[in-house]
Amino acid sequence: VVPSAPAKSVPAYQKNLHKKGTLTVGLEGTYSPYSYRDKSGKLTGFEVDLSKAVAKKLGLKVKFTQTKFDSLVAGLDSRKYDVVYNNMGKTKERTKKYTFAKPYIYTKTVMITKTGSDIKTAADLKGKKSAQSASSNFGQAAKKAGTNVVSVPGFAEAIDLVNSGKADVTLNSQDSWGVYKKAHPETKLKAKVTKTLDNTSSSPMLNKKDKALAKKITKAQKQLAKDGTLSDLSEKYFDSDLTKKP
Amino acid sequence: MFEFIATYAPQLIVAGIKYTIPLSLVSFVVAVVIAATVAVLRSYVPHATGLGKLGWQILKLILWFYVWIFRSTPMLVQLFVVFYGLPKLGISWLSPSGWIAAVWVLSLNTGAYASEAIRASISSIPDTQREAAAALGMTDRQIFMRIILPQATRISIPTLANSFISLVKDTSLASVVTIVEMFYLSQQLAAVNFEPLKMYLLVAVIYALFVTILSIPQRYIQRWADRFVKDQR
Amino acid sequence: MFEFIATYAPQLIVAGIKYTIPLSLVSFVVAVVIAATVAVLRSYVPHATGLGKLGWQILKLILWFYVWIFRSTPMLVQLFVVFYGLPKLGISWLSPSGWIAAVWVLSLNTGAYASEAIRASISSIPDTQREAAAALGMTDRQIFMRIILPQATRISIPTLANSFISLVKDTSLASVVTIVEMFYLSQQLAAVNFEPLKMYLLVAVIYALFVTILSIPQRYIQRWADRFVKDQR
Amino acid sequence: MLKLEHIDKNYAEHHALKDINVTFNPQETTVIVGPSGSGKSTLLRSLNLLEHPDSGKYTIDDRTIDLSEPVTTDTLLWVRRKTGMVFQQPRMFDHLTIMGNMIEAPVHVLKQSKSDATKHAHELLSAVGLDDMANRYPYQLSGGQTQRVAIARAMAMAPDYLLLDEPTSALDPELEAQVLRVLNNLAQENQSMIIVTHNMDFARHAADRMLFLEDGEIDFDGTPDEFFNKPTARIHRFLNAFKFDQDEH
Amino acid sequence: MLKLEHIDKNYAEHHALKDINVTFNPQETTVIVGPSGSGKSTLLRSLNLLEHPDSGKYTIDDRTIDLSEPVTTDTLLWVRRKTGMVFQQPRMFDHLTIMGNMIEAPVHVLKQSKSDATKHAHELLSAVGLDDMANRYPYQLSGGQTQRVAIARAMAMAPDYLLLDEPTSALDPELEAQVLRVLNNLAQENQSMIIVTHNMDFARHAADRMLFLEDGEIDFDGTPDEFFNKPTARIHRFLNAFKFDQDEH
Ligand SMILES: Nc1ncnc2c1ncn2[C@@H]1O[C@H](COP(=O)(O)OP(=O)(O)OP(=O)(O)O)[C@@H](O)[C@H]1O
Ligand SMILES: Nc1ncnc2c1ncn2[C@@H]1O[C@H](COP(=O)(O)OP(=O)(O)OP(=O)(O)O)[C@@H](O)[C@H]1O
Ligand SMILES: [Mg+2]
Ligand SMILES: [Mg+2]
Repeated sequence: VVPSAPAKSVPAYQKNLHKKGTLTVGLEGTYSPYSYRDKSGKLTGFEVDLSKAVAKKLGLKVKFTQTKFDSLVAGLDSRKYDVVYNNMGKTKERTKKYTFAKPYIYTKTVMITKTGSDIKTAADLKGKKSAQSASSNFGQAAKKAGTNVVSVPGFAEAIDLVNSGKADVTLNSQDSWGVYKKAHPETKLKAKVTKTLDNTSSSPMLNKKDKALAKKITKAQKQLAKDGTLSDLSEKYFDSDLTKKP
Repeated sequence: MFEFIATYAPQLIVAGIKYTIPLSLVSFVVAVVIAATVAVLRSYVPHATGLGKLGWQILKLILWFYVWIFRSTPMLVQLFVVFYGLPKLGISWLSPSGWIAAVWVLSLNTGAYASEAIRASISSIPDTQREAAAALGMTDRQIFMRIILPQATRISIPTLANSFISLVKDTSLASVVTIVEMFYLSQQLAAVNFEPLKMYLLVAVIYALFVTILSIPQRYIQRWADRFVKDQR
Repeated sequence: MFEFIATYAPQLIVAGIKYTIPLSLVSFVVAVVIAATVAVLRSYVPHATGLGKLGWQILKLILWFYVWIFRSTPMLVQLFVVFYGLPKLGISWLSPSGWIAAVWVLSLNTGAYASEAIRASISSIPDTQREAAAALGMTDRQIFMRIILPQATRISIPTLANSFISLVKDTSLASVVTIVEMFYLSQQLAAVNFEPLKMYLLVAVIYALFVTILSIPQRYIQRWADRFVKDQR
Repeated sequence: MLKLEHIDKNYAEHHALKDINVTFNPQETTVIVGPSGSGKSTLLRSLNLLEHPDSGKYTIDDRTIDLSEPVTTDTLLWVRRKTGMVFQQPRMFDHLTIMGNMIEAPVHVLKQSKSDATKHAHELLSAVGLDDMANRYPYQLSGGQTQRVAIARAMAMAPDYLLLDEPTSALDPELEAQVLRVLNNLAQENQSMIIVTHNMDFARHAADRMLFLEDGEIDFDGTPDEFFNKPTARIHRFLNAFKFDQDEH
Repeated sequence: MLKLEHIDKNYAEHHALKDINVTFNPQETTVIVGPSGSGKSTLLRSLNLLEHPDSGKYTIDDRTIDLSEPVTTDTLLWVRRKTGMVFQQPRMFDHLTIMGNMIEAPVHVLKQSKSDATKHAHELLSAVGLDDMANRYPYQLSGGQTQRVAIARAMAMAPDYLLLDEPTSALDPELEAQVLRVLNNLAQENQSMIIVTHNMDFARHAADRMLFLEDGEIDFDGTPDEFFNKPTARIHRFLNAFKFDQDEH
């Protein structure tokens, strides 16, 4: 049970909520295993469960709003949702415009190629064709590494292009690869962890003004880390604990 | 294959019935009303002087601007501005929900295109029809509503059907205003099963189904509208 | 604000000139050719018997199917199928590059819609014109090409302009076949600077600019096409 | 009374009416004749303000309209209510049945009840011999049938002045006589009519007064008796073109 | 020779032609008269195969077409080349100038050179008094001017059989005489013509042979002399409708 606020006066961090008494969470729902739909069409995933747990700690109901990446960003500004749990990496530019709570997951980047590809290290990426989507950090990373970026809507399409030889490589997170590999054990693709690209972390992203709420969320996540919920969720969705800072 | 369809088709169809179809139908009705009004007003050659004339000129300028802005910018941006932009400027009554924002934008956008199609059909009615009605003392309004429009309707049915069909598919943009309609749902599902091609094919079949069913009335309306035209053997 | 524009507008405009404009223009030309051909063939009431009649029936069925399939499914899916799907079935000559796949799909899709618009304009030409030409011994082909189409063209200009404007914006879908055209570029940029609203507004302004410039010929073509019509005061 | 003063009308390529001055009296049937292209239709259309002359004055009853200025909508509607027009080329509303064509304006302009209008329409259609075609669409009529409906439709509006542009050109002699009878009955009820025709038999039987138009100018304005029995040389030639012409052969 | 045997034509609402049997001889001018709605236009349109009769046989020269079967495109084009048509309501190609209207078919059907066709068109337009209007668009012509262009346009094709549906209905007596002269000149060159008219003067001067159509049937088929001077009771009434009618008053 939560040490909830007195019935009458609403605590400061709840004042700006999109919907009273509810934590409205924005996410894409297209990023397995972070947030996605299971076969029955139910919204699920690591970030879904995590935000549910966070809301519970805050004494709030939870509501999910699903929309596209650009909308997630714009929607925070116009307060269509209170927090975005969507694999958002904290960068210098972004912190200027948004508030980030503490990271909840740390992942490694992998280079996915056909078996027998001559891409062994990040240095080999130069001049190669990589399939990436705009809304990911990996697109930027791939560009920095000197690849010719072929744009695709999502990870699935990127895989498709590598498979068909229309692209040489795609960069993505190790865990996304894990999910794919699990679903397609017979795949002829392989992945190589690459150190030279930044390791990435994901944090809840909030409206610039919601510092108080961000702090509360950080605190809630800490509690969840302490009581083991966070690790359990990670094990459930990734088969490994990615919630500890490496 | 069969399992794939059995798993996903029902969810997609439900999303279609919940969002795609009502969004299309509501927006289309609003769009046609807007389009007909705009087309008639823009086709109208007013017979006014002085202040009345100025008023007409301003109205026509506004209508021109409306058609121009909605046709020349991407609908995605229009949705974005109405849903995320206007509230920032304090105008949030226009988009209290994604649903309403979507209806607004879909109607206004489709209305802008359809108004040009209706305008074309109006211009296809020979001027002799207008003159015959004018000679009988009918007001400009009556001439338009009772003589020109009914005949122009016949001509504009195929192009309005175009607008409607486009609209059905444009509803997929509603995902940017937080509506998980059929198409976005298919993308979400594809992200997990890594079968975007199959998924898209499935959703395309469902769209085709919807479009085909919703287009059935067209042939009857067309047949009715052609009643006064000699059979084209 | 000024800095924002100075930073991003040039890149976007370059992308627009490199992809959006050539894609639109090329696809539109192909689409109009397809649309006119399909519209004429579908409007035509053949005067054939026996095998010739059967041939016509099959041709008409194929044309109907073409229009149906391209209108009733989302263009995104069409692009997907041509670019990702067909190669899997071993048909890769259709889409050796994203560019060519995009031109194919944009043309065929726009052509399907435009054919219906042209068909409507053909049906607006009174049958008396056809009869007058037939009585002079003109072949069906001559009647269509020399009498009906020139008059129908006048009527179809506004709706073809609609098609063209839609097409300009539909080129944004080319991003799914790996073309980083203007709109996708703006999304990529927004993914970094986290200013999607501003970014979209900027790209909308550039679209509006393109569309407006590219639509200038329309008014001259329309004036020319109206030469044989009594002035609408 | 319809009075035109100093009426001028220029088309881009043609000076169609040249300083026309003429008064049409009420309760009189004026017949206008003249060569093809002389401006007869343009004159009739100007009376209905379907054509706006470039300059001149137009007086209807006691209201004068200065045509060098734009005409207000009210004036326009008033003029159109006063004058009814039958066009040279019949213009049915293609989307309405014959009955629909007949009652459209009576119901929506004169605000007659639909049943009254329908009743009256049946009478008029009977008068021109077409009552059994009330439910057809215009495309289902022959040339002469269409023309008769056009006449009946204009009469249904009971305008003060009925303007008829070659109302019997598509009619055989029997029907022409029948239509003439209908019109003459109207004339006896003091209906004012202005009729353009090129059928001299018809003109002779219908006219209280004759106008001869040539090249945009009024060349003759007088009684039918004068016109037919004491014609000027020009009019004599016009009337007897057939005879002269065939004689030459 | 054009020969119709047992021709029947039903519209949805009307039996327009009833078992028509008639032969039109070459080098003869046949004039068809009859009441409005009797089927004159339908008959003429059938000769040009613009209307497809439900049954019967149609012989042109030595080729016989069975009308109860579909007609092939070749036959259709051949019939249309043999027969030229002037419609009751003039049908200009609105998008072409008068000259464009004149040379369209000669150039594209007869494959004449453009300059030959233009030269010939100027001659024909002069014959109907319209040479100065060659560059106008149809909407800029008066009713009578349009009708004359339609006649000239049909003549430009020099068909074996010229079918004219009320070719002078919009023309004043002078022009009517002029057109008659032009047509009679053609007749002297052994042009075959079939003319529908309701102008009895015109008929008398043009006809080698008269047909009277009533209610879809041919009631009279004979010489003009018989028709006008020894008419049956019915035809007498038809011809003198005007006189009778006015006498009654
Ligand atoms: N829109 C126009 N542009 C140019 N000239 C025109 C236009 N309309 C009519 N005219 C010309 O004006 C003149 C008068 O036309 P109008 O129709 O009044 O003649 P009309 O006396 O009724 O002849 P008709 O007996 O042949 O019907 C004609 O010479 C015609 O060519
Ligand atoms: N599409 C149609 N549907 C039904 N009836 C028609 C149709 N077309 C013509 N008719 C009828 O067929 C009959 C013959 O028409 P047609 O045009 O041949 O007459 P017409 O002798 O030329 O008359 P007019 O002298 O009035 O031109 C008319 O009674 C007409 O109402
Ligand atoms: Mg006239
Ligand atoms: Mg007729």
